[in-house]
Amino acid sequence: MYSEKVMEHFMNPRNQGEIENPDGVGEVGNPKCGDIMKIFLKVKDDRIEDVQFQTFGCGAAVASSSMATELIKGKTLEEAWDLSNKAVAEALGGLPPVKMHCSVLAEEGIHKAINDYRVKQGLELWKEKPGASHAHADDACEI
Amino acid sequence: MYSEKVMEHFMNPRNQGEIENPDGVGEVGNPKCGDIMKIFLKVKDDRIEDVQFQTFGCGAAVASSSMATELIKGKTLEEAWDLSNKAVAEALGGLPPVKMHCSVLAEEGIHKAINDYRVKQGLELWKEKPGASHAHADDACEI
Amino acid sequence: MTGRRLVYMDHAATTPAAPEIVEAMLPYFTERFGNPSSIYGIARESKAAIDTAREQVAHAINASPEEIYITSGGTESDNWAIKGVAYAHRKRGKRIITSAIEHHAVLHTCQYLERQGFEVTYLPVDEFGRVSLSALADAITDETILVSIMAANNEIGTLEPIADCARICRERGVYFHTDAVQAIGSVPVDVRAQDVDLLSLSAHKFYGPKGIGALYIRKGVRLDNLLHGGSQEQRHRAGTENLAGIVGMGAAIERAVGRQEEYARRLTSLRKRLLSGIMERIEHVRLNGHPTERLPGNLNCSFEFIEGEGMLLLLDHAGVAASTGSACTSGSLEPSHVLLAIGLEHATAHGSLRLTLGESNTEADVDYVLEALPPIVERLRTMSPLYADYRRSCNVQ
Amino acid sequence: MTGRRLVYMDHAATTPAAPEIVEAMLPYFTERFGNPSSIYGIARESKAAIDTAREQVAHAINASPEEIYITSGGTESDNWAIKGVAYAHRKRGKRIITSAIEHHAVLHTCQYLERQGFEVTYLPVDEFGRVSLSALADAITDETILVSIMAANNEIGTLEPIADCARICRERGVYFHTDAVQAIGSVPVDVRAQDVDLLSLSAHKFYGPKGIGALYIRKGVRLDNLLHGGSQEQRHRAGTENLAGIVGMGAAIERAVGRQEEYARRLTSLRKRLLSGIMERIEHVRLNGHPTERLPGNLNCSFEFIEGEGMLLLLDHAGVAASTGSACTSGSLEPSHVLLAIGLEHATAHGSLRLTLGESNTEADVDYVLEALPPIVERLRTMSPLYADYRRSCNVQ
Ligand SMILES: Cc1ncc(COP(=O)(O)O)c(C=O)c1O
Ligand SMILES: Cc1ncc(COP(=O)(O)O)c(C=O)c1O
Repeated sequence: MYSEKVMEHFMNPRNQGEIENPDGVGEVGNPKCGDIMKIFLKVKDDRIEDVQFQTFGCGAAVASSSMATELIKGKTLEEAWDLSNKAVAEALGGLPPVKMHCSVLAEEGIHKAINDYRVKQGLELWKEKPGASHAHADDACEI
Repeated sequence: MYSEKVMEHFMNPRNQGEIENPDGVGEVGNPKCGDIMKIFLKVKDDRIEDVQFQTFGCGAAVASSSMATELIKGKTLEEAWDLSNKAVAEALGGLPPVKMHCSVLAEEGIHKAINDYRVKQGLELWKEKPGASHAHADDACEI
Repeated sequence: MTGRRLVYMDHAATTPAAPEIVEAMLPYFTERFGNPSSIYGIARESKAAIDTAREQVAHAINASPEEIYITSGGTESDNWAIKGVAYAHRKRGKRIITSAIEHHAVLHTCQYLERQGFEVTYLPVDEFGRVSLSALADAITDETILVSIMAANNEIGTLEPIADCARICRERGVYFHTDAVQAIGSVPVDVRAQDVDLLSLSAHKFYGPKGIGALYIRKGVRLDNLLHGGSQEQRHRAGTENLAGIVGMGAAIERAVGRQEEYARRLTSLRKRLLSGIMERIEHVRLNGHPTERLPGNLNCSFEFIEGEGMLLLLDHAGVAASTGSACTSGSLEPSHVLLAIGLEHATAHGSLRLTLGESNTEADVDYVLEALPPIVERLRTMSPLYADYRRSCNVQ
Repeated sequence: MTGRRLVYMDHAATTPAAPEIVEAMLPYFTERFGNPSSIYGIARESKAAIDTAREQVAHAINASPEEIYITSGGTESDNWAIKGVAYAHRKRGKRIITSAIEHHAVLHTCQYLERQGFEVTYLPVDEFGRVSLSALADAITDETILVSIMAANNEIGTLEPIADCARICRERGVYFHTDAVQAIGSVPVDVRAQDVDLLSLSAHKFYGPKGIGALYIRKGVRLDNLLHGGSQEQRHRAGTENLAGIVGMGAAIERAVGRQEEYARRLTSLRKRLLSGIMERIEHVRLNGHPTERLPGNLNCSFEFIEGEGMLLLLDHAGVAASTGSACTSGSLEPSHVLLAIGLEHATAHGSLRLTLGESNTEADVDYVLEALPPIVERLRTMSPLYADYRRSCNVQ
């Protein structure tokens, strides 16, 4: 079902935890659909100095959080914003079709955390690219 | 499928053959339904001195012919007329439901042969009892 | 899994075929392989073997052999019973009643029939998963042609009052079908005493092979055939018989029903040990299903703040095979309809774990799970934003 | 039969499972028994085993694995293909075309659909059992939604021109289904080259287990599900998978297709020996089916003046397992619809004998049958009033 890489990240998640006084936080997903992801950012000089996550969700959700945080750690906010869900899934050696939404959730969580940071900094919000995928449209658990 | 008795009569049919110059002959059944039975009688003093059969048909048809002829041999014509298909089937240790018509055919063949004898003797025909079963009503192969 | 301990606690999903059952089946693949519809020696032997199996199944549920029709499993039996009655009686009425917690083999069949113009009532269940008899009685109308209520639920183990349901249906002149797939071998089943008209069973749930089952059809019940073709199964279910499977099912049901009481006693005791062990060791756990009126081997709990699939993966890593009502492999993201029907919140439903005990399980297995599970739950809770929120809310107070 | 010679010549009815196939199946009953829908180790192994089997089936008929749907056998595949297309497309049209010589799994399904308001055309066949392409083309109307023509007839062995039928259907935008149950392993089958939309197969006809089969559904073909329930088989055929059976079918089809050419060559030569031996030794025999365009192992002859069941019983006594188109065990008294469709008189049809060769058969078997059969025919003819009539008519002349 899952690739070795997914299992490895699920069994040994990187960056799992909470940041006290984070510079930005993003929480996405909902309990109805069985997955919630929370991303904590520590930002310095426009760069992600630290990132941590908390996830309620399936193996793919945990692995996606782990991989996504790993991929943005140390990157600039611009670079982090550009991380696509496909890149996360690819880095995990692929996800089963029914689990692709987990990688979308990770992308969304990062975006939300970055914009949270920007709001706190009094900066304008960055906009999602048109056509970006959404994990759960309108609270419905479609895939 | 078949009782031992049926198989025994099929493998070693009694009275199978033809009587030259018979006193009565009865042929029943039709090729459409896959069974034809022909009964030959030699009658002396109102008694069945000899009886032979020819049968085109399944194992049950052959066994029924064999058993039926065995049961009427040496009997009076009245006694032979009274042989019911059920008696034939019972004597064979039972027949599968779909094969019961074979015993009916045997009964009918005997009746036809007896009446053929009676016609030849210038006697009136005996009538089937009301409600007697028929192997193949009107050429249709219903069971 | 090689070399590692394997504790299989997913007997509701499927059971292994017992070695003696496989032994009984073996000759029918290669030597005694004759097509029972033929008339030569090895065909007659096949016919006799099927007759024996049919008697074994009939005897196990107190039916007559002519009332047993062999199918390819529980799903086909459920489909046949429901569609068969629906199509045969649609002139009389187009209403069907079932429960909200049936197996998908019943529910999806009913939903298909809805698309064909039938009307289906899905009776709600109480917090323990039991249908209400008065709700059933109220739901029956003159157009109702069939009621289908399962004997035992596959997820939460709750036993339904099928004898009472059957009585109500009998009084109202409505056919009653029960999906007894989970019940056979675990609880007594008696089609005469319980007075059911149609009953589904599936061999792989009682240590027989997969892909073989039966539908009991009470003499006189009229329904359309589902599979048309040859004249097998008294002309009611076509297809060359799955000879080895049938022999296996016959042997397995005789074996299962023969040891049912002992099986139930043993599993009940293991289940209680498992439940109290979990309750002692882990906080924020909810038992799903009825506390006593349940399948002896079924334990279903919800662990708050975490999601089921993660539990399964970590349990698998520890060598424990279990199942969840969370939407992991099902291709949907909605949790189990059964857990929602008994009133669980979505998040709680997602955190359910089903452990179903069977022949292979021992007290040592139970104790092993009781050791393995708490750190798994702990670990997932540590990871969970819901648990962090909960902890924060406690600290605040 | 104990201790006696057994010459099995009823391979069209069913074949024994090959020992190595049973060997391959065995672990999946007891050890590797996991339900493939679950996510733990032994379940993943089951899933992988099914994937492999699906690839084996796909490869054997040149399909993609996602186009293979596993069923409980040829009957279910036929029912699904025909009812599935009928129900899904009835808004577009209610006409179906098939041939007069299909297996009952197709014919009785069509007859059932007729009772549901569909109109079915049963194409006649010529004296060899072949459908006419122009008759097919003429029969298609705008309301035709499906054509079903078998690849090879189970009674008389005639091969149908399915690639040509498929081409006509493709041109007219009508789905084409073929029942290839008898063809697999005996003649080449290629769903791409032959361009069929749906194809039925059944494992027990090619040395696999009974009770398992498949339906090939070309990508894009739309049909209703037949069995509703769980999300197995890409959500198109519910029911816990018959794991061992599936593994057996996969291994068996790979094996069968791998040796198909050699098998066909060997059986063709045996069949010719059998046919010419019969023709030399017995008078008043008619070959049924096509002289060359037929299944390699199928021989079907009518012996004038006698009835088939008697032949079977005496052959059985001699240790030969064979079959007839006479109405012996079928519960009807009408002889085979196939034999009537090729124009046989009823009596001649009743006198048919089908000998179908297979892996176990040798020249010695053929010679044994050639020795056993003439006295049996002679004996039954001596008993037959039809033969007596015939003899008399000859003497008279
Ligand atoms: C209650 C219930 N009904 C029906 C089924 C379907 O049976 P099968 O998988 O044998 O088709 C199952 C199990 O899968 C079940 O638990
Ligand atoms: C041509 C043909 N179609 C369909 C079937 C039905 O297959 P099964 O008996 O596996 O259901 C058979 C054999 O019985 C057959 O020969």
